[in-house]
Amino acid sequence: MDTMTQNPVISPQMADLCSPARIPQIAARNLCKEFVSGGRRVVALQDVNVVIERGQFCCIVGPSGCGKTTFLRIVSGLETHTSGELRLTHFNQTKPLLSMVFQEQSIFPWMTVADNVEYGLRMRKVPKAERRDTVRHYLEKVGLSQFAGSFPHQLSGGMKQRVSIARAFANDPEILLMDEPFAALDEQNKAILQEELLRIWEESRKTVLFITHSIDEALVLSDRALVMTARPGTLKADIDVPLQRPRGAYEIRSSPGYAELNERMWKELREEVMHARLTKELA
Amino acid sequence: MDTMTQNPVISPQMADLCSPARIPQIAARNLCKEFVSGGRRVVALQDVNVVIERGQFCCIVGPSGCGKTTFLRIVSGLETHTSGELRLTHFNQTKPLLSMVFQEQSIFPWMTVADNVEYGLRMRKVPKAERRDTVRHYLEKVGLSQFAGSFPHQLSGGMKQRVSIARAFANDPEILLMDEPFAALDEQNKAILQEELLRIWEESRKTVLFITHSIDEALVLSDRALVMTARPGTLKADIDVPLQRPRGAYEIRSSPGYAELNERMWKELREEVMHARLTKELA
Amino acid sequence: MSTPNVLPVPGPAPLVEVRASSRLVVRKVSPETIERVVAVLAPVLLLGLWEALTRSNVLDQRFFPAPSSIVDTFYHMTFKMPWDNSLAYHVLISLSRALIGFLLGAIPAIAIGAIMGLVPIVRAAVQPIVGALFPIPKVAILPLLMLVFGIGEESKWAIIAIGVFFQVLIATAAGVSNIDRIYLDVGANFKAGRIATYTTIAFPGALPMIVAGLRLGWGSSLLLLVTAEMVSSQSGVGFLIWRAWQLMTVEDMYVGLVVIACIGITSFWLIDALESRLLPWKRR
Amino acid sequence: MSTPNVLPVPGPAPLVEVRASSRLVVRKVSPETIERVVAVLAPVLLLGLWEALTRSNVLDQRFFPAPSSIVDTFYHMTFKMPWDNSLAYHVLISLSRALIGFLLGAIPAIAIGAIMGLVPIVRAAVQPIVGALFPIPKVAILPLLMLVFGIGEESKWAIIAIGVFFQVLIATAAGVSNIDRIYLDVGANFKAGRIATYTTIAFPGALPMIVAGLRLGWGSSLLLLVTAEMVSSQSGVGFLIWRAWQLMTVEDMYVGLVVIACIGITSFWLIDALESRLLPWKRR
Amino acid sequence: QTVKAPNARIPLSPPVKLRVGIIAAMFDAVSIIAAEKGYFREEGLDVEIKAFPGSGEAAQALAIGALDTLASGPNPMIFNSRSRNIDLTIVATAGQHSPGHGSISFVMRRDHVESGRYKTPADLKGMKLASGLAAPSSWFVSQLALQSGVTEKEFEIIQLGLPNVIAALGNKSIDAACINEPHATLVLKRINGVRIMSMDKFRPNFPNGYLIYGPSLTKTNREAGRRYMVAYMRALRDYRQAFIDPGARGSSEITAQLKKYNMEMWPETPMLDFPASGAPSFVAVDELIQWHLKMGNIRSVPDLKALTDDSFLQYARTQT
Ligand SMILES: Nc1ncnc2c1ncn2[C@@H]1O[C@H](COP(=O)(O)OP(=O)(O)OP(=O)(O)O)[C@@H](O)[C@H]1O
Ligand SMILES: Nc1ncnc2c1ncn2[C@@H]1O[C@H](COP(=O)(O)OP(=O)(O)OP(=O)(O)O)[C@@H](O)[C@H]1O
Ligand SMILES: [Mg+2]
Ligand SMILES: [Mg+2]
Repeated sequence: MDTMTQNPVISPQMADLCSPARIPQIAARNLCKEFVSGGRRVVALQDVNVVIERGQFCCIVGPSGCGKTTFLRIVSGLETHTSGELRLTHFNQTKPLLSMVFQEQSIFPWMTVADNVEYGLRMRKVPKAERRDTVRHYLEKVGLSQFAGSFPHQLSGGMKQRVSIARAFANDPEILLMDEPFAALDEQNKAILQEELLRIWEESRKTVLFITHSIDEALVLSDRALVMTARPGTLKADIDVPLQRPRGAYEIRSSPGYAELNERMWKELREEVMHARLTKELA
Repeated sequence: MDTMTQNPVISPQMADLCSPARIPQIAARNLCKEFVSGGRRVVALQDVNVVIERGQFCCIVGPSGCGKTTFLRIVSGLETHTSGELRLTHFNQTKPLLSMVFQEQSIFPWMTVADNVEYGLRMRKVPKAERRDTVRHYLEKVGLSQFAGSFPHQLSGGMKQRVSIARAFANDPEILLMDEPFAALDEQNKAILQEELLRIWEESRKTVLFITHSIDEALVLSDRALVMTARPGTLKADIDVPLQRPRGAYEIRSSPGYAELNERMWKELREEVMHARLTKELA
Repeated sequence: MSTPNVLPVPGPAPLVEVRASSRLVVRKVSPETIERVVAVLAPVLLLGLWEALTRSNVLDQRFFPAPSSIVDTFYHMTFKMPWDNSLAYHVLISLSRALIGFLLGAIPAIAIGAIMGLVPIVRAAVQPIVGALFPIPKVAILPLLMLVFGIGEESKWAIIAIGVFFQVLIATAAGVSNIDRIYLDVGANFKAGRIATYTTIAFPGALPMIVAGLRLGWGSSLLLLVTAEMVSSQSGVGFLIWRAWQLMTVEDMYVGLVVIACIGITSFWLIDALESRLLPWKRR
Repeated sequence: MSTPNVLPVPGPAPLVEVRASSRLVVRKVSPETIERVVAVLAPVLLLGLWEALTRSNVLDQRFFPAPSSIVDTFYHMTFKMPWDNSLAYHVLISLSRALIGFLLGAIPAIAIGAIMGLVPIVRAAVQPIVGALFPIPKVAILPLLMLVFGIGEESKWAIIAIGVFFQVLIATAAGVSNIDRIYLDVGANFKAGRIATYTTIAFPGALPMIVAGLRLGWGSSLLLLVTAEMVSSQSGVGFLIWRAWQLMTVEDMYVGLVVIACIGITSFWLIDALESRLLPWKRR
Repeated sequence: QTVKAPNARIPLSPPVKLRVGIIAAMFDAVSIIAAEKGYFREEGLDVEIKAFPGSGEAAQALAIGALDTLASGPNPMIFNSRSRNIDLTIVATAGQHSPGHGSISFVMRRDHVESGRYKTPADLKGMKLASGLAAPSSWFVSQLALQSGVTEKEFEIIQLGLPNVIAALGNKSIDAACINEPHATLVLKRINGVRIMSMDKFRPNFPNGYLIYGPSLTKTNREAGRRYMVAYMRALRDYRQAFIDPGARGSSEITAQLKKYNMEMWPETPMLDFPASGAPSFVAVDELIQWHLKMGNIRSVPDLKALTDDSFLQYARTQT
């Protein structure tokens, strides 16, 4: 982990963000990420500035390839940014700081479903009995109790994704990073898990960063939606979602303000994708 | 390939389906698939009966883990069914019979994007110049011209999926099998590729089997939507989608009949997922 | 009712493909059974070939005795000798030597190999040293081994262990560095410590390659028995082969070779079985 | 402006983590450069250790001469000898033998290994034969090799090729059978023929493992030089080592060993370079 | 000389542990007999016999002190040892090629003799023949050829390892071989070869081997060295009685004892001679050394005097 707890190079602006009044959970300033590989340079993120408060549910939307995954990987420490500043705050140190639901297939093929879900707890040396209960609970939530002893190659695509979600939930972190977690799920499973996610979030004051391509989903779930521009990705719009809670996927569409928000996000996104396409064709 | 061109064991019903008047592209009768692995038996498909005509655009929806992927894999010959009958017809033998867009990450990591897209053409020994043009065309369609020389590990999740789609399109088969191809794409890219898919379909009279979790998508694209039951999967409903063409994702929602179809599919699906959950919890 | 599969329609005749179900394909025996039979048959055929070659005098009987002609010697060596000179005794001695040497070589190799696979800088440091030491012939370091381990069992184990070590090391390092990065990312994300990363990701993820390394290592440890038992030994199959070679008692030598070959076959079977036990998660 | 990183708030003090950017971490040299330096340093350190051990008389100078003390011999053997007895000549001869033997062993091994990895029945047939033949000591099959290949260069190539063959075979088979099934499915879906499946999927997919096999194979082929050149040869590094060993001219022997080790190190570096060339698609 | 009865001697107490290396060559016979008949035990020596695959390995073991003594042929490594600060000492004979007891033979394939391909050593030109690397046998055959005007460059000496020689002659990979007993006789038997000449005809009384002590016997514990020699000489007498002296006695017992150590003899095997005095022979060794020098196998002429120590032998003569 490339983290430091003491770092002299903190800009005044950054320090400002950390004023006692409101310590943000995640603060990024001029965050840039450039990939250099095989002689090609791809600027994935360009000057991302964002402050995410503790307990916020934040959705990230943006065209394919704009750097959403990259941003999450930098936050999680799996990737280092090339310039700019990034500061995370760990409020409750009895809990792990963050867990990620990866976009790719990421459950260990050599572990059973139950062992996969248990992984984070095992790493934290949670007592065995507690682990077993937690695993059972989350397997039930994602509807895979029957498959606890199965190996990943015996599961369908959506089932694998659900294992990955259960693994992150079971770890009970302060920050949940979720990269298109429900993309491979049918509407019903998706609704069930969205509900579960909201319940967990409300109960335990988690900060959630949630990547999705569905505007509906973003509006159902989040307090705040970040729209990213096409590559090089930066924040284009930071949209407040002040819809009342609790929300349901069906009711929300008819709630006041929904149509407007939906419209606005569509607009922002459409511009971006069209722009992305255009520059590509011209290049 | 476990295919036979001569097989004496054809039931009268099956022969009937093959009457000269209408030779179906795909005909399945009492198709069953049972997985046995590690002592567990999972019945993935139970008595699937379906006849798909040439040129039909057929969507398959169903709860996660119900056997959609398994059905496509059996049709493509990658898996053998355990009982029942399955018959495919290859009408135009100058084209390949079928290509599949896999649900999993399936592009070769050791080939560049362009080489991946070219793969089917290379296997068919299409002349080099033609190959190059086709590849360029489809890369442009999926918006990856800039990344022709990149390797898959340099791409985002959605970009990889687009390579996979381009690879199947470029092969220009008679039957396109698409397993949640657009799940990882943003709305705009999805719309662009849906359009492209429809254009290709209309131009070249392809038969398309398309798995999706989005009822919207099913209604935008298909002539016919097959709703599958929870595991063991079988056909629950076979819904005609007689909406006028050409369709657009935005206009269709307001077209006559849409709301009703949407409602009906929701109902069918909801029952299934609820049923699936229930039996699981009871088991 | 007979139905033509290809029906007349305008245009090029469509080709009807009937996908066979696995139940339709008449299979009296499962593919696993066939594989098992083939696995037993193959060495038998090899033996048959050898018999045929010697019988037909393509191979000179004086130097390459036919398998059938060593049966007598085999019987004699097994049953007509006092226990401490019987074939069974020598086999046991050799097996224990091979096994101890194998373990002494393989265990550190797996540990170091995995670290090499995980940490590029370690790999950069160890790789050239492996390159330098691997091709050093055992015979050249014999004085060193004798100096360090004396001329008893320990130096024999050492000879075998060194040979095994490099094999397993290289295979393990390759296997570990070939693990999909996403799994290591997951480990990092869940704050898996060094040991945990090792035991829960690197080791199981590289296991297919490690097994291949063990296969190579075990083969080498059998191979090295002769080298090891050449030096100051009065027992073991390697000694039998060596002695027979020196005395030109060809039949005795071939008994030794056949025994080594049988051990090789059996242990490869066992490793196969072990592999499918250890890797229940592999799609086959 | 000095800002405390941890600020007073009620409850347990939150811990502020600042993620360092890769530009913030002051790196004068890239990790690749460090690795390269380490790769060169490691063998030098090994040499230093050896020098120290002999200097301090932990190792007996008479049998383990210090590296510095063989420099003379090295110089003498390189420059003071007629060409056909000079070190360079012997090295060239040996390299060509090792290379030819290596290729003769590795090429069929990759081909057969891939088929084994792809087709279970072939694997079932070949595996026990490999198990039987791999542990047969080279010395025991020497008469057979002489019969088939005479006692010229061919039998030397054969000795090396046989050793290399099994190493590469086992590694390749494991690598191929370990390829993610989805890629073979894609191949089947696009009707890739046997050869195409082989060249576009099995081979590139197993390449990391094949390279590991080649590494092992090349190491073995250097290792087997001594065995091969023991037999009827008046040239080559293996012969030099063997002769020096027999004559107990320890310095000569160590010159030979150091040469072999240097070849080993250099070729492992080259294989590393080759690997990163061949595998541009590997995430590192 | 006064001969004391051996049982009148008092064994060393506590017994001294010694390790003797053998390579199962004929020159190891005497040490083996002494061990088998318990002569060492009677001297208070606890001798352990360690088998080695060849002189190289055994000599290395002696040099690093893993062994205390062994028998070895007159090899360059002995001549080289002193200049390398390795303390080896020739203390007694380990056989010599006395007339009628040539233990190295030059053997030719019968088909070459019968077809007339080989008549005199001049016909060696262009032949491939097997011999040990830098062994006296190579010197033997080189000199033989040289006498007929054939130089080393005009034929090829190939080192195969003794057992392979038989196979190589059998499948006609090589034409001739110059090898030690008992392999030479084995070749004659197995492949029906022709013995052209044996070492005793070429250089009578040329040494076949020496008994060599390491520093543990010449420096650390000379008494043990003397005791070893006493037992060695007793065994040597037994050997001579069985194989050399007229009216062979006890040969079957000794043959059986040797067989335990993988030394097989046939009635027609020419038996190696161990001179009754036990004195090492240096006949023609200077010639051999010159050849080695020429071949680059040794770098300087060794001081044979300094290499030899006959005090052990002298002691033994007074005791037996
Ligand atoms: N390892 C890498 N090497 C080079 N370029 C990379 C690498 N990883 C990502 N990129 C590039 O960075 C850009 C952003 O990738 P990222 O995965 O963050 O996109 P994304 O927003 O998650 O897209 P998607 O919605 O398709 O998953 C892409 O253009 C991609 O090509
Ligand atoms: N190789 C296998 N071994 C055992 N069971 C399997 C295997 N492949 C699939 N299954 C089981 O078959 C059922 C159907 O799987 P399938 O992949 O067809 O589902 P799906 O409809 O595609 O689901 P999703 O929408 O989640 O992708 C699942 O319950 C799964 O557990
Ligand atoms: Mg992404
Ligand atoms: Mg699926």
